[in-house]
Amino acid sequence: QTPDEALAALAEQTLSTGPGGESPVSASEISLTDDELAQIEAMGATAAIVMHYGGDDWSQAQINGLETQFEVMGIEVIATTDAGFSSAKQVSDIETIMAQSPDIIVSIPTDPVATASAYRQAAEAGVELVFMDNVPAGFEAGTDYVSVVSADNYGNGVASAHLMAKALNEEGQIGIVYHAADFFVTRQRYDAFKATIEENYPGIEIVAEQGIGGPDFTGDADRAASAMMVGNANLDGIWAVWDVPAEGVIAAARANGRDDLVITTIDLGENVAIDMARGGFVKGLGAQRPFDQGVTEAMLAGYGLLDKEAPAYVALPALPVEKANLLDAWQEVYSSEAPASVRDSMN
Amino acid sequence: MDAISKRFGGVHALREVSLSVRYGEIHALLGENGAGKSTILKILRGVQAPDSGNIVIKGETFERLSPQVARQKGIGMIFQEMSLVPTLNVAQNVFLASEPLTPAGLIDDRAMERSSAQIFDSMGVSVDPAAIVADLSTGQQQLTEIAKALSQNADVLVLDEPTSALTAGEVDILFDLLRRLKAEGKAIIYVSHRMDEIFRIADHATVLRDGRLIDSRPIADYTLASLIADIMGKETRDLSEFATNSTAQDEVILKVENLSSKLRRGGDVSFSLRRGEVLGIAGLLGAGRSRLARMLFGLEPIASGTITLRGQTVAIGSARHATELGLALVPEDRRRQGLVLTHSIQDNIELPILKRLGSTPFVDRLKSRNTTDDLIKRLAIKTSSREAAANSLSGGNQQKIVIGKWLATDPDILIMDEPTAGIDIGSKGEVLRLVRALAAEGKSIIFISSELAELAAVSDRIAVMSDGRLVETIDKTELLTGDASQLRAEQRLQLIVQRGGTND
Amino acid sequence: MIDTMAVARSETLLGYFKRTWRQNIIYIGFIVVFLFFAVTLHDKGFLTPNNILNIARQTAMIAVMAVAMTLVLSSGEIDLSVGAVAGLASVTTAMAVAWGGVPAGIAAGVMTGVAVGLINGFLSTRLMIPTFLTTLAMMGIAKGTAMWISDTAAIPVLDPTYPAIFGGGNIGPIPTLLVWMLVVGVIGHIVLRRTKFGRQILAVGGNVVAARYSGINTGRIKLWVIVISAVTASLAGMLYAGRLQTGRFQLGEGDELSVIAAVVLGGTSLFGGKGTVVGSIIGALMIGVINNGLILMGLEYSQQLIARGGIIILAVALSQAGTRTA
Amino acid sequence: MIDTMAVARSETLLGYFKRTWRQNIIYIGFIVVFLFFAVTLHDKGFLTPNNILNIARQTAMIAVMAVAMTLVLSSGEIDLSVGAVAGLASVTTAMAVAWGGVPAGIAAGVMTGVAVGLINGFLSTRLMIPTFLTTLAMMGIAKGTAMWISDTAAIPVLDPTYPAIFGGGNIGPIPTLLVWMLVVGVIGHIVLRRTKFGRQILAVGGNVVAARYSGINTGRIKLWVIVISAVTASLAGMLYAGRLQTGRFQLGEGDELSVIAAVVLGGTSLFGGKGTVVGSIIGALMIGVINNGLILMGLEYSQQLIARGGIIILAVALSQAGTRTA
Ligand SMILES: Nc1ncnc2c1ncn2[C@@H]1O[C@H](COP(=O)(O)OP(=O)(O)OP(=O)(O)O)[C@@H](O)[C@H]1O
Ligand SMILES: Nc1ncnc2c1ncn2[C@@H]1O[C@H](COP(=O)(O)OP(=O)(O)OP(=O)(O)O)[C@@H](O)[C@H]1O
Ligand SMILES: [Mg+2]
Ligand SMILES: [Mg+2]
Repeated sequence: QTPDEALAALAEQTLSTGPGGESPVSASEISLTDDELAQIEAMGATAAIVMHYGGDDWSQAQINGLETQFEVMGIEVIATTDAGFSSAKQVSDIETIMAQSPDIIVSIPTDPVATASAYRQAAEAGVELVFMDNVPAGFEAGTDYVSVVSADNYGNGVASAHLMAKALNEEGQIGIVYHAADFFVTRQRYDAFKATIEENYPGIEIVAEQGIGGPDFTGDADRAASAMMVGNANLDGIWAVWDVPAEGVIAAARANGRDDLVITTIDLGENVAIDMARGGFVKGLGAQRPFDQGVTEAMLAGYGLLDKEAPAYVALPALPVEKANLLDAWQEVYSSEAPASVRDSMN
Repeated sequence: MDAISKRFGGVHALREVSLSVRYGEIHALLGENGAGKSTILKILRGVQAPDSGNIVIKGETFERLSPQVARQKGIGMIFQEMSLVPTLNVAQNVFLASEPLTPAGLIDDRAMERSSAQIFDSMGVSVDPAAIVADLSTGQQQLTEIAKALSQNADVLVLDEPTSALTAGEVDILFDLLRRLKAEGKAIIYVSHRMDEIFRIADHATVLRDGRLIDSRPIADYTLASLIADIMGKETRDLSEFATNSTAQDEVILKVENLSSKLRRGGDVSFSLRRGEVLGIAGLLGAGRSRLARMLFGLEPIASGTITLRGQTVAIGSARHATELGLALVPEDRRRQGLVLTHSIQDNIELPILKRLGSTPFVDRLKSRNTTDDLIKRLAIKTSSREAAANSLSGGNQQKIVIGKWLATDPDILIMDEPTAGIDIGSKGEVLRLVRALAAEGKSIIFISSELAELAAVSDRIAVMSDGRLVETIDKTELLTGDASQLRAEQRLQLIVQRGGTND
Repeated sequence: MIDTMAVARSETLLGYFKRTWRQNIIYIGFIVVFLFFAVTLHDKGFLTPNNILNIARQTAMIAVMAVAMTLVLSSGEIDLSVGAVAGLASVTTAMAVAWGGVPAGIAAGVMTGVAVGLINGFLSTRLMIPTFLTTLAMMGIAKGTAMWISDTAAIPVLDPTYPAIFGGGNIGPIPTLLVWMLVVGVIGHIVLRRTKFGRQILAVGGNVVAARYSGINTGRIKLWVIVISAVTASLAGMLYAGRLQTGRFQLGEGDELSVIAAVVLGGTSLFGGKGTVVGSIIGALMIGVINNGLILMGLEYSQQLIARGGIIILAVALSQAGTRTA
Repeated sequence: MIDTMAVARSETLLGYFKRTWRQNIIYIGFIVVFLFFAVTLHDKGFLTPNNILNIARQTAMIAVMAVAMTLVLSSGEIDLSVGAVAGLASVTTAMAVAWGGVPAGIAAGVMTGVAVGLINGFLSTRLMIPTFLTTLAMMGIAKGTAMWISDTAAIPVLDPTYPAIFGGGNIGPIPTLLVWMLVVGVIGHIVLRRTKFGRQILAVGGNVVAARYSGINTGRIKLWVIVISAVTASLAGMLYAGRLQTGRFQLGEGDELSVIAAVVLGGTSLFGGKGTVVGSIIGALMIGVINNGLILMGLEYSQQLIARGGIIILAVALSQAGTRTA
């Protein structure tokens, strides 16, 4: 199986499975009729968005999707919070929001164990819960929460591995810059990337791995990647766990004069898109579809309000992006045209 | 300065005080502790603003001055509470805010050090211009202050107790300088509690009491007695009354043999102190007197020698240990070593006696309050309340807190390092009387002072130190009697000190 | 004599009011902020008992650490490791609870604090390394250790007794966290105001030379203060573990700044010699109220950040203005 | 007379060695750490010119901010907002470059610094709010503003001239970042050591009352120092924008601690009155060397944190031990 074939196959399926082992339902199967929409609008419901972290394009697109769809459904967003990766802050945020008794909370748990009791409180107060990517420990779909919508992080990890293999002609030495914390989505990507390379590409050797802790993920990745290039003179590629660290890897490659370095990552951020468009270091990435994910979550919240039977686990397939499909992919991910900065860089 | 008033909260520091000083005159400003001397001088220097009144300099009238304007108008000042920057070196302090520049506009540190060395040279003292001020002794800091004021070449030079940490030798040098400046036509305002200095140097005296102007007359109109009467508002006896008999008992409580400091080698101190005895210690600046005090109190490591206390050899490792052994030290630098300036009088006084304020972990505030009130009364500390912060008190009153705080520990051996610095003539008598009373109770006192008159007055014996060594011990009786020459005891003492011992 | 004593008395009273007014400034700021939110958010549940208790719960850990930090700053030192130590203690406690039950958990948490405190204290008072550097280094060491022993994973606390004592439950209608905060606050207040130890802390912070000359063992006082801070940070970590039923290295991350901010806001000097525990707790509550109110207002995160900064400055400026006219 | 002068001189020389030895302590620590890595990592490319330049590049922003922070701490103040201001400046610069090219970008970056500095300075010197609080509040405000105007997105810098000047390119074999670091360092050193302004900063920080008594306008000095710090932070933000060809609110996040750590490590007192720019830069480089070396060693992130803390303590302890025997 060549990388291209593998990527083609990937588009057809979702690799992640739900928290209870549920097989995924495609997001395209989620919809609301006009009648149902009118019903929801009449409820005058309120919603809160409780994020784990708000500082990247992914979160913003997600929030955008949610807000857009909630608007359509006549639901008012009364609060948006950002926990900055801190589970304690997220618990406080949920508690605070409960003072306003929202009807809906859409959230991504920073930590499935630590935040469980706070979500439990909300669930018991009758709030419709919709989760992104991950579910608090001990939660039952249907009874405790409506549904969880996953961006197929595992699938994106796989995609970025195949893209790396493709750019390297299935041969070479690579390094990995991962997130040094037990955080569900980043861990999934890392596991998927590593497993895919190890299983499918014997010609590719992982010679260096380095975790980064933040909060300055760009700087951390920069330092890590620089050291990798110094320590491994024959390094051909580096994988970064998301686009913000990837920017640090780009800076390091540039500074070290390694114009031939291949970078793959996950998430279609503007900066990595520009680099890809210019034919720079970033040869490929696995894109999530945060906007669509947000829209889907909002609709599932509507299911909850209507007590409509909802699938326990909904997934959006991974989207492998290369320079060739960059502009289309952008449209698909953000449902808007790629910005001029990206288009103009396509030379 | 015309009808100046100033209040601090409920305290009237100055009430309509006027002061006029002519060029070519040395004008003494006198008054008891807290009379308002420093306050009016700070107003003149522009660092405090008067509540009302005017300041007239060379015919120009100001409602208030800023430090910058005052400086432009030629007013230079030595502050009572040292106004040096401890982290900078001596030369940098001397030329602070008037640094010489190189042609490139950068500070010329070398030139500064050279000029400072010249100034110290002309003063005839040795202070290292490159030394960090925090590492200097109190006396050297005072010399630095003087050099700083001189370097400004001011038309009006204000000196607020410039000699409180200086010995007779430096005072003589300073007076020579002041006379020269006077001859050059400068105006000098001079504050001191040492009466002999006033009569030696001043042309005119102005006396304040309780923030009010009492009198202003040429010095020739005063006698010592009338001047003291003006200052204190009552008759006070001078120091001669202390020609009392020794109360020393036979028992030796403290014996020191061949003591030398680790921080400055080459010292050698031996003496013994008896119960009920007052041992005075004299010496030139830097003779090692304060060092000795610190060694005895466990604050400076000992290189060699033994300390025998009540017949037992002890190694005093810390001030805490020393306190437990029944020692107390009134340190020479009240602001750095004596007080937590931002804390109240009561808080400062209770610090060394916390152990005695109840046997529980809690402070017995009532007991502490009573102790404080007692001491405020006993030492006539002028303050609005025991809750007042130490730094809101006048310099002399701060010094009294330091004395009080150590009296409260009721020690067997009280070491006093320049205890009367900045204390007015009346209170000084009180302190000396207190020392004698303690001695009569059977306490022993080591009394370090640069003012030989009081040293001669209060001590039973006087040890003279030079260069870290105790070179000679003189009995007071020997000093007062014997010799047919008419030299007063004090002058004889000075000769001995100056020579570094050898009372031939 | 009687006359001057009478004057002294009456001035004392006046002086007393002035001093307390100045010290109480943060309370005024707190009340203003609270009233502001009470009025603007009265229809958004700000004043519901539940929300008020939430604020207390959310603030408890910061407040507890702020009490010890008041002692630390009063003594002229600083402790940057509190947040990381809380995280480490949450991990050690959670692991020990899993291994040997609640008593083991408590022991592990407290021991963590003692160990960290002794190391910090030894380095600062014996080797004379400034506490800023020792505790900064300790911040990394504690976080690294917590990540290492937990493999960066969350350690669940399954024993239900533990959260009942530490941070999860209620005592009657009152959250345990609030009880912890009050107990620690009262003890801290008494220690600083009433005990000999407290007096010595303030003296050491006000003028370390004078304190030494007064026979105070300044090194020992500082050592104790540093140990107390670490143990209190561990307690905060144990409360985190109880509240979230989890031990994790990230718990408490970045708290050091919030804690110091609460203390400074409360009127304690960064330069030592002056401290008020009650002010620190009010400072912590004020930050908690602001965070809570801004979320309830429905502001975006970026706007919350801006508004929080603005409100803090306004509250302090207002109070300062008060001082100057007084 | 000649005799005493000779004594004074000879003491000066001895004193000089003692003083410089004490001040130069960080250099010894730095050399020890460097040698340690050079030996243990000689086969991992630690000493390759490329790696050395990498360290310099990675340290440049911290070092630049550390120069200004040296002035701030020397004056007895603190600036916690530098990291957030760098982030804000990276955003404003990037936006302005996109709008009006490089000159507009430079203007926007510098203006950001001036504006922030004036606000910080006004609040601290006029309203007498402690800089700890003003700059902490400003940290939130700057970060919030950066998030707000950029909509939390990264703003790409597409104009190639910009990165060539700020942080991207090389001048000959030397990275521009290194040049910036050296230029700022030399200016900072001269300002602090050789200008009247620098002397006044030290005086204000050493004893503010004495400085005022000497006729120094202490408020103005502090205002200037605070403005310089903000402008330098903005410069660091502009360098970030050049190096990463992006403006983003997160750039510089958390840098305040690294910057202050570098400065304190370099020997500047947190309590004012004493400061050394060269030490601060060495301090920054030392942190950079440690970070780099530990990664090259192949340690895990958690182990790196522990080792970094340990090495910093060791380096300082070693140096302190030196002082005491000296
Ligand atoms: N900053 C201040 N706050 C409150 N009270 C003050 C302050 N400065 C001075 N005072 C008070 O003003 C009065 C006059 O003080 P001042 O320092 O002028 O006395 P002084 O004559 O110089 O005394 P001394 O001989 O002891 O130096 C004192 O009662 C003192 O307590
Ligand atoms: N606790 C201490 N430990 C070490 N050095 C000290 C200590 N206290 C003061 N010094 C320094 O020791 C030096 C000697 O000063 P000091 O005035 O005590 O000298 P001295 O020789 O005793 O002078 P004098 O006889 O005039 O009192 C000064 O530079 C002072 O700063
Ligand atoms: Mg005075
Ligand atoms: Mg002395």
